[in-house]
Amino acid sequence: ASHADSSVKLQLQWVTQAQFAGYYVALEKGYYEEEGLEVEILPGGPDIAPPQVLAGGGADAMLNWMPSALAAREKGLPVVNIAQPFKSSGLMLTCWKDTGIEGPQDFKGKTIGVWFFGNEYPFLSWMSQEGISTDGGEDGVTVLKQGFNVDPLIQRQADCISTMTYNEYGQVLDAGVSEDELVTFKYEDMGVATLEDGIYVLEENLEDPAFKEKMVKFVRASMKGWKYAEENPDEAAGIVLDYDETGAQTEAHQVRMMGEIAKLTAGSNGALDPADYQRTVDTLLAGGSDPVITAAPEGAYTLEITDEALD
Amino acid sequence: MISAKSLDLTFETNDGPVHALKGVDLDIGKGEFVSFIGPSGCGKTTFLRCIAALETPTGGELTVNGMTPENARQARAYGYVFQAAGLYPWRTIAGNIKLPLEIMGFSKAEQKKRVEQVLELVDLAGFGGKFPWQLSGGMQQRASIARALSFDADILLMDEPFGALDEIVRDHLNEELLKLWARTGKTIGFVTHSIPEAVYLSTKIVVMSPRPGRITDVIDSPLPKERPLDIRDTPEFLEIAHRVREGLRAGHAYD
Amino acid sequence: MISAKSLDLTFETNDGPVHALKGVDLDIGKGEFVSFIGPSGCGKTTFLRCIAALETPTGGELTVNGMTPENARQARAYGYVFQAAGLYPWRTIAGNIKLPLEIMGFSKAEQKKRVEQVLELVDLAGFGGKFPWQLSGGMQQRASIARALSFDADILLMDEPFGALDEIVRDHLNEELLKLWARTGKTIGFVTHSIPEAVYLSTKIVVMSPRPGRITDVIDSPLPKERPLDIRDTPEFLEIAHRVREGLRAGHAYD
Amino acid sequence: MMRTIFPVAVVVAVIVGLWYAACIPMNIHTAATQAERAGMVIDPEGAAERRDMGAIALALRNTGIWGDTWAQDKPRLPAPHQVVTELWETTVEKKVTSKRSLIFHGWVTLSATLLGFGIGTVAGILLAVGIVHSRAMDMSVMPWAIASQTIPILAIAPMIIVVLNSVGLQGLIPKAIISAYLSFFPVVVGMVKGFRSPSQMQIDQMRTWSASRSQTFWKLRLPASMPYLFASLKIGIAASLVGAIVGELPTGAVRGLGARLLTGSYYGQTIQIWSALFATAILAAVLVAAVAAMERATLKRMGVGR
Amino acid sequence: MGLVIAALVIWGLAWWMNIRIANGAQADTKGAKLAVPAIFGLTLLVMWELIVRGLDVPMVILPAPSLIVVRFADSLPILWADFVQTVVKGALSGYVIGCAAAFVTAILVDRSDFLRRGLMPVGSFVAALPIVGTAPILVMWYGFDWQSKAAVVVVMVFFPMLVNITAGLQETTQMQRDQMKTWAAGYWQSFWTLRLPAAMPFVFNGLKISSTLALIGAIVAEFFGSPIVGMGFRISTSVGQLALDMVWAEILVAALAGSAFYGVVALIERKVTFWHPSQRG
Ligand SMILES: Nc1ncnc2c1ncn2[C@@H]1O[C@H](COP(=O)(O)OP(=O)(O)OP(=O)(O)O)[C@@H](O)[C@H]1O
Ligand SMILES: Nc1ncnc2c1ncn2[C@@H]1O[C@H](COP(=O)(O)OP(=O)(O)OP(=O)(O)O)[C@@H](O)[C@H]1O
Ligand SMILES: [Mg+2]
Ligand SMILES: [Mg+2]
Repeated sequence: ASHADSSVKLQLQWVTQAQFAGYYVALEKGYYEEEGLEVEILPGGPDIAPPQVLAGGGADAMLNWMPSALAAREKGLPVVNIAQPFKSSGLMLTCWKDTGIEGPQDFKGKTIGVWFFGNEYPFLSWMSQEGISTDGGEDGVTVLKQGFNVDPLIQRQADCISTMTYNEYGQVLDAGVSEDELVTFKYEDMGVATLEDGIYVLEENLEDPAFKEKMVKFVRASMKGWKYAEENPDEAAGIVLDYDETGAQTEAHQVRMMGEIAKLTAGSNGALDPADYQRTVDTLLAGGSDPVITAAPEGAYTLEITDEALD
Repeated sequence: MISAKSLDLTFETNDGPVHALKGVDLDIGKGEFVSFIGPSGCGKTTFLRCIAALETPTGGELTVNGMTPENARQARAYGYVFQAAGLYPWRTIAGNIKLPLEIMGFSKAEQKKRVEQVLELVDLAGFGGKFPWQLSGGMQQRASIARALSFDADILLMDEPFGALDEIVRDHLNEELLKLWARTGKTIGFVTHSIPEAVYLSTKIVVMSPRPGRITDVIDSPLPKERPLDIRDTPEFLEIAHRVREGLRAGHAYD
Repeated sequence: MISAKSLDLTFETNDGPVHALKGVDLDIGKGEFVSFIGPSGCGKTTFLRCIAALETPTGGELTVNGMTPENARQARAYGYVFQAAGLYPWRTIAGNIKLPLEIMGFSKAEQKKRVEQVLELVDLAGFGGKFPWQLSGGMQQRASIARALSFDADILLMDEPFGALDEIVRDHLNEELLKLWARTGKTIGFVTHSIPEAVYLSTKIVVMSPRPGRITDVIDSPLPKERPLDIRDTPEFLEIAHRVREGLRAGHAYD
Repeated sequence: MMRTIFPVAVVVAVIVGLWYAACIPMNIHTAATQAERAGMVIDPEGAAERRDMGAIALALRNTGIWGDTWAQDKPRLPAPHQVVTELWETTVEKKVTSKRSLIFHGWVTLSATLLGFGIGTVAGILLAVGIVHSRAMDMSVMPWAIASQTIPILAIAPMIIVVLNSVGLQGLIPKAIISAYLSFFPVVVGMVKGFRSPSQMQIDQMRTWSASRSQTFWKLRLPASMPYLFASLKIGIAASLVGAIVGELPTGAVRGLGARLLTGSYYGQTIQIWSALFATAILAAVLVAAVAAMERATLKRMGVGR
Repeated sequence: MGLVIAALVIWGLAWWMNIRIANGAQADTKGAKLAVPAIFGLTLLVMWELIVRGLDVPMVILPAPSLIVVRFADSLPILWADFVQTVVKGALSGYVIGCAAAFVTAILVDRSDFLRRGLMPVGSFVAALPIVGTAPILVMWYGFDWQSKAAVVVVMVFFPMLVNITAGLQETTQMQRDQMKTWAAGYWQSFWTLRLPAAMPFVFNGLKISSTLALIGAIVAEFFGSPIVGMGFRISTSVGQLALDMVWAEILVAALAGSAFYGVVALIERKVTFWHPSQRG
């Protein structure tokens, strides 16, 4: 494909929500236009594997969690991280307090909901670090493939479920559960956090200077959007709401989400911190019997784009 | 045995009422062989169905064996043979004949005995294990007659039982039917379209005409009980046939 | 007109070969009315289908109008009337009669003219706009004959055309058919199961017998061309009928 | 007409009654928690206490909050009037251009359905023509057409989308193709039956007139297949609708009834899910009724309808 | 490009071969009836392989059949476990329950004309509810394990079965019912000896349709929550892991299981409705 034109298609990894506020703000506020770009944002969903879309040429850039992106790299799809707007991880396990769970070792014999679709990697490596099997039984945890809402916890089909600080956790509270009934384990605190929501492109495309140029502009404008969103969460939530074509989102929900998201993007100027990268890779390599990646990847990120963009 | 007095039957249809039977008077005595003949739609089938309590007359009186037709049906007073053999393809011939016996609660041994008996009677011994579709049309029709005979009711009602068969097979079955009638002494009501068939078989021929369905002629046959097939070439036979044909033509509006 | 010499036709089936026709010799002259009669399965239909080039004989010779049957079919030498009327329910009577004309590429005007002509011929003038299901069985069969006549072939082949009709309607159509034959002088091949029908209509009666299908008797009828319905009660008629029946019975293995 | 309306009304009334009754145990736990927060006395006290309690027992001990179970914000089972209200608000009260209007989403789904239905029907008919006229096709295609229908469409839909995406097809077309995939099969099966429905006699009749293959097709096989065509179109259009909805999920779930269902389920918006569900069923009923009306009109014009 | 052209050539050759066989003297033998579709299917596979290789389609978009077969052979234990979870536990149990429920309902509907007129239109409306909407609800109600999958299958097969059984029970002719009347048979007598056997062709039609529906329903329901075993689970997570060869291996299992399921039902149909003209051939 020719990259000489000015169009950029961005594949999100989930439906339109405040998690992606920065990009929608940049679009709405004309930051992309200022850079001379025509950006199209493609919402995702549970059935969409962004790397697949990228491989098929349906998008120029994608958002992805790093474990998933590294796994794709090992599968022979060379994707490269060019920017990392999210500094910290919003992933956590939320458990009922009355199950008696106080620490990770108490997970044994319990049922835990996990998302999969790439989100399972940090969980699996955490469990293997704790030495807990994931095949069920007395000494292991029983893993459920959780749907994309919080019903399993509310219905007590699971003792713990995966939640994002900015989304599902709020839904649990919305369902009438009070915070003191719950115990939460943030991956960030457990030392098994992996990088979320980075911007990735295909390695071969980066060989084209025109494409690189375009990405520089794209990252610059996107980060501008993110910073604006951090400072004006209510307005950002409103913009997201306007772009949600399903009309399914509610304002209260998006405002709260934006507030939580701002905490995650806060520490980042868009450039990937190699230390964070290393921690992610280490976590994944510790993955035990079902490793996400078998060897430390080479060239899975580049700082060139952000260096140029942030000058 | 069977007695109808000014019987009426009107079907209510979308296009208005259809007078299928109007003022039908008829008495059928025990052991008679009565044929009904008439153009299509004249109410032959309807009349037979009234006797069998498959239709309810809208007027007049009808008794079968001195009871109402409904009671006669419950008392299993008659066997009914439909135009098509109507055997169940998923049962063997023997299974088909056994069916009414099962329903009526005969013992297993009795069922077996009777099936053999009637198979013999209709010349189908040895075919009990076959399925209906493995038999020719004539054989199927005989099996269907055997089924109606199996529970040995006094009355046998037959609605164009040989309509679908070729002439030779038909001749043959007519002969057989006469023999059977002579042997069992049953009362038979028989619907047909064929003049020679009606004349050949019956002690009484009822000629009907349509719109509304009514009886135009009742002919008592002077033919002897013993009837070889050749009887159809005799002048007496031809005379009755002629009378029937005239009666038919009188009541017939083409198409 | 039609000439068969030691014609053979064997169907290969799963249960082995079926000899539908074996050594059939027959000559049909121009303007003859030939009936084929015989028990079920004796090959009447098969023989008619051979003439119509719907089956291919496996032996012997067959010419139609001096050509091979296939060529005769291409030359549209005959009209064929099947047992059931087989009219298309989605076409009016006129549309049905027009169908072969459309296929044969007649002009619109010519189509219209011929449809009117043949409707007249079979006494259905005025019914062209009706749909088949709005007509009685007898009228449908007449329409089907009209369709076979519409393109005015020299030969008319009819396979039990009146099999499904009641006797009175049948008598009536027989009379009509004779008139039509007299008027048009066509050569007619006619399959039937009914002895009176065969005798009443034909100048030549071909009696066949089955397994293998062959001709057992060919009877030239001495009856005059002019035939009122009453002719069926005359001794000559009965004599021929008797001969046909004997011929049939000889070749008939029950069922 | 009355003969159907009354029984249907009775059955619907019974179902609605059962539905309301079912809402009580289904939603009682959350209703109790909310009522307690609002200051009511609930027996037993405390959400943790009630957690392991049977829903029916809880409902019987707190008859006072039954009303609340029918007015939840995100109920496990929404009450009928909630669904109806939502349907009303999102169809009648919203502008059709609004993205909160079900009519807007219904139209998006409908357009993919109709296009897919068109493609599927044409493909199905062509395939059936081939099968009827070529023995080789008859023998080779049919078993595989059956096998193709045992593949779960939801599994391959994303792949179809990606593959088409990589050759530059986006938006309506991929959805329509998935929808066509589901609708072609009933059409093939029905039309093969239909094209073969003329009796041997009718075909022989055509031969006696030396009709060509195409004449036989146009004048006999095609008109004879009409009743079969419409029977399979009715199945096909319902299948198309399902296909269009399935196709919406992996296209980013942006618009359409399928997207509505999916996003509703992410956020536990049960009322929204149920109203989208009913909207789909209503749409299906309307589409089938439309085909049935077409059928009646066509058959009447052909003189077959009485 | 060469490989693509080779694919087209092979297509042409295979087609020519099939036409030869299908119109040849042996066309009606068992061998030909197997060979023709087999050649057709093989050709499709070979073309797929050649085109994928010829056009260099990335594995993460469409893997070549050879890769799928290798993955299939390597993953037999996993595939077997998934098969048991989804097909045996989910699909089969739901199928049995759904068909049984439809049968009982059909008898109720048959006995009461009021119920028929009331229930059938409502039922057809309910049947139009799309599975992608009902599955999440049922998973929410019945939990993550196979029970909820079975529930989805029950919902999917119930109505097609009901329609077919009811239609089948109407299948007797007026004459056959009259005949029963002349013998003064009761409801159940004529049900067991006449109406049920006569309904069998319809019942099997429903069973065949439902067999594919059951499988699809069980797989799709797993997309909305499941334990970490099952064909739907494996498909959806493998897509996330870009293990497309695994996805296709599962699809292969689904197609094999579906065809086998269908085949078994068709075989039983042959045995039970041996008397029906369509089975006598
Ligand atoms: N169930 C019905 N509803 C309305 N009309 C009916 C019904 N059954 C019969 N008829 C009408 O009643 C009349 C007599 O019918 P019936 O079947 O008794 O005639 P038939 O003499 O047996 O004729 P066929 O020789 O054709 O059998 C006909 O006009 C027929 O249309
Ligand atoms: N296509 C076929 N394949 C195999 N056998 C056939 C075929 N057509 C006819 N036959 C057999 O050929 C024999 C003659 O059949 P044909 O139809 O000519 O009899 P028919 O005299 O017309 O009988 P009917 O009076 O019953 O119409 C029969 O035994 C029949 O079973
Ligand atoms: Mg009658
Ligand atoms: Mg014949």
